[in-house]
Amino acid sequence: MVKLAEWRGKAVFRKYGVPLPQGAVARTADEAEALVRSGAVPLPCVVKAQVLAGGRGKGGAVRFASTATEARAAAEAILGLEFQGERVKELLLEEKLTLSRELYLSLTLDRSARLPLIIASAHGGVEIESVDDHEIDRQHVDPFPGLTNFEKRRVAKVLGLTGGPAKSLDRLLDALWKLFQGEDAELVEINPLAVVGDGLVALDAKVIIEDDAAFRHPEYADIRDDRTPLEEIAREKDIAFVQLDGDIGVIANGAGLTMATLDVLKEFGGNPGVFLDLGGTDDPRKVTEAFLLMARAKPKAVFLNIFGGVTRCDTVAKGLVEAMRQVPADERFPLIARIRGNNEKEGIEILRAAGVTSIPELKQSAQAVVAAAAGGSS
Amino acid sequence: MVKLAEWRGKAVFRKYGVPLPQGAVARTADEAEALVRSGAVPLPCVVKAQVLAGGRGKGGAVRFASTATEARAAAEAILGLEFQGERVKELLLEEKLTLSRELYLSLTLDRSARLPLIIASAHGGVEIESVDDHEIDRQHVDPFPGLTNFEKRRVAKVLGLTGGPAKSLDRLLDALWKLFQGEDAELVEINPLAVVGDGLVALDAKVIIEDDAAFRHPEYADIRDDRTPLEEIAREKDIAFVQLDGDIGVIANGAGLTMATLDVLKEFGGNPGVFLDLGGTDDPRKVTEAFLLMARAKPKAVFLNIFGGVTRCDTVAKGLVEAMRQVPADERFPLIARIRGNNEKEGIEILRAAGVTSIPELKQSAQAVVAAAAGGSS
Amino acid sequence: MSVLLTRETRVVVQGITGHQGTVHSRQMREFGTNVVAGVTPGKGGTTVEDVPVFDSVQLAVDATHANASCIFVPAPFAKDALLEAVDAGIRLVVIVTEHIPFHDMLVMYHYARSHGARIIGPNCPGIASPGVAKLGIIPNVVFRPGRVGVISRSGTLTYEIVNGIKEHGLGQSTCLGLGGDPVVGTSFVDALPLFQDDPDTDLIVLVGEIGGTAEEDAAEYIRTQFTKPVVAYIAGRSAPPGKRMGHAGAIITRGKGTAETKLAALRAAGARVARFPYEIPDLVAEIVRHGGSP
Amino acid sequence: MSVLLTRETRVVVQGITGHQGTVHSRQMREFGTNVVAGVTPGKGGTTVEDVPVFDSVQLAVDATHANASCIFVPAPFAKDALLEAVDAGIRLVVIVTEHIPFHDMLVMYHYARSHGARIIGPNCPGIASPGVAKLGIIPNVVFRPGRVGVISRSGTLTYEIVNGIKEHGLGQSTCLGLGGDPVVGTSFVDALPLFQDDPDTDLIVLVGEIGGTAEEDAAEYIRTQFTKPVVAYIAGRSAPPGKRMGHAGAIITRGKGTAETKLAALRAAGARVARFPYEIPDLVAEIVRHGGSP
Repeated sequence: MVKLAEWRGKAVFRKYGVPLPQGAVARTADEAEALVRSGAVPLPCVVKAQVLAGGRGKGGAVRFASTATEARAAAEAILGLEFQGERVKELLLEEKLTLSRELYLSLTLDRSARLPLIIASAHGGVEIESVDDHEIDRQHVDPFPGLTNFEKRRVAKVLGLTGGPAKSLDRLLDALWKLFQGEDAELVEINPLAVVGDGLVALDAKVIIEDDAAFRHPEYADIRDDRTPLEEIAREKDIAFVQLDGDIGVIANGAGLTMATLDVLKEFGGNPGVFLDLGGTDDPRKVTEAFLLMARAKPKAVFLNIFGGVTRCDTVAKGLVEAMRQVPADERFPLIARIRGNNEKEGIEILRAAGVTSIPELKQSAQAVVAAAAGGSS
Repeated sequence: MVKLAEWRGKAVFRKYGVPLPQGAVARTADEAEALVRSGAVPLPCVVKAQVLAGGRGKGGAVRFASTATEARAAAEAILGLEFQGERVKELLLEEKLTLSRELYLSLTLDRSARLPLIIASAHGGVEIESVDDHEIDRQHVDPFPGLTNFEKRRVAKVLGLTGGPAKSLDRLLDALWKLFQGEDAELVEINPLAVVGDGLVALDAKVIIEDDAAFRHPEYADIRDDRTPLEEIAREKDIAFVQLDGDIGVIANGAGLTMATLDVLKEFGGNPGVFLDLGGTDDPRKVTEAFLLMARAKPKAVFLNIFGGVTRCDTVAKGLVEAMRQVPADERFPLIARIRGNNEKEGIEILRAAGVTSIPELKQSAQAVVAAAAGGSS
Repeated sequence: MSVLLTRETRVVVQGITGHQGTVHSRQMREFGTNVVAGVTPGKGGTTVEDVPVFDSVQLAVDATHANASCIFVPAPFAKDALLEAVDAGIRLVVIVTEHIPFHDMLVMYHYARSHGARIIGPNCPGIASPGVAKLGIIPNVVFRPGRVGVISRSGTLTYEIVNGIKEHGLGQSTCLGLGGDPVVGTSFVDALPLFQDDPDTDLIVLVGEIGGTAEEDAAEYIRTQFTKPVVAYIAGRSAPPGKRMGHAGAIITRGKGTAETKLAALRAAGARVARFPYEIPDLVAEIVRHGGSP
Repeated sequence: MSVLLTRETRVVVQGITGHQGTVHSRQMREFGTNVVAGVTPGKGGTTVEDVPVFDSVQLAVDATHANASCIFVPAPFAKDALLEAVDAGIRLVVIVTEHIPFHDMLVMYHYARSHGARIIGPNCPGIASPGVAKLGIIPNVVFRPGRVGVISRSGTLTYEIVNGIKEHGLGQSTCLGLGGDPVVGTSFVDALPLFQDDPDTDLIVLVGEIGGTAEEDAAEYIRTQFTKPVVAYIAGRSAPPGKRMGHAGAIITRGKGTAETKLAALRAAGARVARFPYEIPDLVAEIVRHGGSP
């Protein structure tokens, strides 16, 4: 998924006609001050860190300014702060509006119902998880015929809107629905959605775009989210790769098998740190690449757990042996393999020839990996 | 329904990106010549009468010109011609393209299936009715999910298109589908659709817009079609009014009852000429207006056949009596009434007081009307 | 028994606060219909002649367990009204509203169909079963309980014909006015099986019009699957080709859907054909005299 | 009998001329599946290992009376392929293709549903009944005819588990791999009734994953309506919250859909819970030893 930073989300909002405060992006304190002096951002204004992590407000990364000098000071205070490992590099400066109410509104997918879902609450401006369930309205939208007027009337009622703000909501909901479909969004969230005078304004914007729709949206291709550098390389090579704190590397095929392997390793005291899902690949070159990527994560031991269905065990084995040749001696690590299924015998033979033993049982092989990571030999 | 003249249809085509010959509209021979001289219409060109009636080509209303002088001559020859009562007031001048094939393509409603229907034939440029049925492909399009790629591939195959023209068709079909829905069209027809070089060009355009969608399309409100002046007045007053050649006027309520009344009058040798359907109106003022409209059509006798359901008989009777007062003495006509149903007795009483007899049986009342039109007294 | 309606049918009237909605809600109740709620957005909490009005169909259904709807809202809002009714779980909707764009009706029809809901109409008189209930606007006075089923594409002509049956001393099981718009929720072919399965209907009167092919389709169904006697009448035998007669259903297009093709198909399917409306009661009475055999 | 497939199922493979399509068509046939046609637009008239290829599903259905489809076409074209299959009258479609945008799947799912068609997948192994037929990509070698039903959201893990059952000397009636995408055509709750009604299935193995609420929904169904014994396994018990594990189905969101909530619900519904994949065959064997009572 591609999570858009607030300013990017608001750029998408603007494209669909969602009403926004006047604002602009700054990357230095100089830029921030200049935006105010030039009038691009009216005063008083708010200066907001552009990070994907939550808790900006409490973390001092949202500040107010009444003068250009104050805006500069706010920018200086915020730039460089770190939130859950994410450093603040961009700021959004926006006019500070006088609002009468803060609402919550989002559009996402309800998997169980296989329908888009509008979530609305009159209690906005706080984490939606903290709002009482009976204060939150959930309403499905059918892709055919799309968002209807009766659904929009219901949202207006839930939010307690009439008159001008209700009319503004009507247009806003149409815009969000078009955005949700047109941008292949997984989530469109406005919190708070503010009542300002006789209309509505989106004070925040949270937009998540679905990865699988990337072929329709080259415009999001260059957006980095919270991936580590190695995860980023994996993504470019189309390898599912997740990096955490543990020391055991896991190469498996299929999300379910990868997770099951994790469960077993944990059970025997292991601490998995890198998960690499080969998926249904059949290409020895890709296996080699995946393995080299794993080497760069410097695991203490690696567990290769493959069940060959579409994937052929001998192909995977070939790729693995090739990779082992390429890994520098000082970066080598203990490797425990378990390969089963399609062309199992051929695969085991290839591994054996390269000095790697395949243990057929999941339990025993997992125990061997944990022992290896703890300092035993491979 | 609003039938658009070719040039108007093509203006709509242009809005949706349907490829067209370069052209422009002229209302005088001077204008026609100027369009060619200015280069707005490239040479050689075709000069076409803008009438809704068919048979333009055979009627000498489509001519070719290789020079501005020829274009002027063609315009002079065509302007003022009459087709089924419709005088040529507008000309469309267009570049004459070199085409390799003529195809037929239309999009309309299949009432039985309750689905839009694409009709396609490789045999274009002639009346589609004259094409063998097995040479015509019919394919439904479901509003959900809308026109699909596999449907477009089928049309391409039917039309025998590959390569550039197939790509052109792909975009063209998307455009027609959007037009069909976006303009509330009853019919979008291109005949011929020409293969010109590596693409397609719509040489003709037939677009019919649905009346009932007028509230969404104020842009078509001023377009007159083939209504008579009285029909036009009726339309403005929202009265269903049809004028033909006969001499008996019929005022009834509901299309079915109006038609049944016609059937009975014909059976007894009558020649109905003006049909006026009050619909479900309950408003004596509207009845009066309808009656005065009828008077202007100068019928030899009028048959008022009302079955009061939603409509109340006494209301209709009141409107009628008021209208009779307003009709000048020399425009009066014999009136035979048959009013049944809701508040029947009160209605009959009102009519009797005004000197009009209500005959309860349809057969007898129809016979009386025919006799009256033939010269008998009312 | 009867077709579609029962004495338990609980009706919500959408657009009840408008003139037509109010008048016909009253007449439906006078006919014995259980009108339990009305809906007009923004008028929730009020009443119309003691019928509670709600802001939405969902609220009306939640409060009154309404299971059928009759729609009177103006054409530009009719699509939304129908979608709202079906979304709220209503599975039988009569749409009286006229002049609904057919592009809207296409969406309405397919949405209803995919949710298992039936639409009667639009632009239709609705359905009435004397002694049971009525959904729509057919005048109460034309009815008398009996065993003749009536299916019609017309409006006023239906009243005329139903009234004729009554004046002949016969009565109706159910009268179903389908409407003559380009896209209708229920066609002859959809309606015939309901009457086939209704033990209270001995024979049916089918009232068609020129235009479209609904009558030809009906004839095919009657020929192959309908076992009860049919009396048929087609209005517009003498109508001029290509002229509008009040609504789009009455256009003759391309030599199809003429009175001749329709009458020939119905005759071939074994229907007795009335040439004029006033012949219908006699044909019906004759069938009844002969014990209802076709 | 078996679930969804019979020996008479006639399969069209959409995307048969691609690498995956060709390989798996061969394996389906080796499994005993009646693969009657392939479809690749523009390649009509050719053959793939003696299977005739057509330009459209309609042409394939007209010529071969295919009544089920297996889709291998790339994600950008999968929506069109599904719509084409359903439009041509196919009522069972397995979609192997991965990475289909869920907005496309919403359209596909609701279109199929409104036309009475069932989708398995997308991004799924498909369905296999040993001795009957196979639609999809589950390796042939893991099967052995028997009376254990398997329903799974996973891919490779399913093969592992089915293989484990075989190596334990037991066999499968039908294995159904649903796929773990955000929008699936058939969920646990949709699949369970099929196994409930299948006389050849004595018990089922349910393989779930963290993320979503499909397992909780399944537990509710099992508790109230499913009468056969259930062995359940949930993968991802130790997965870190909020990290993607290969596909969107494996995201833990907002404290819902955790392994704990799923396992608790399944236990409360009477299912035997395996903590690791290798425990499943033992639990199954134990139930079989005790005569299949839950």
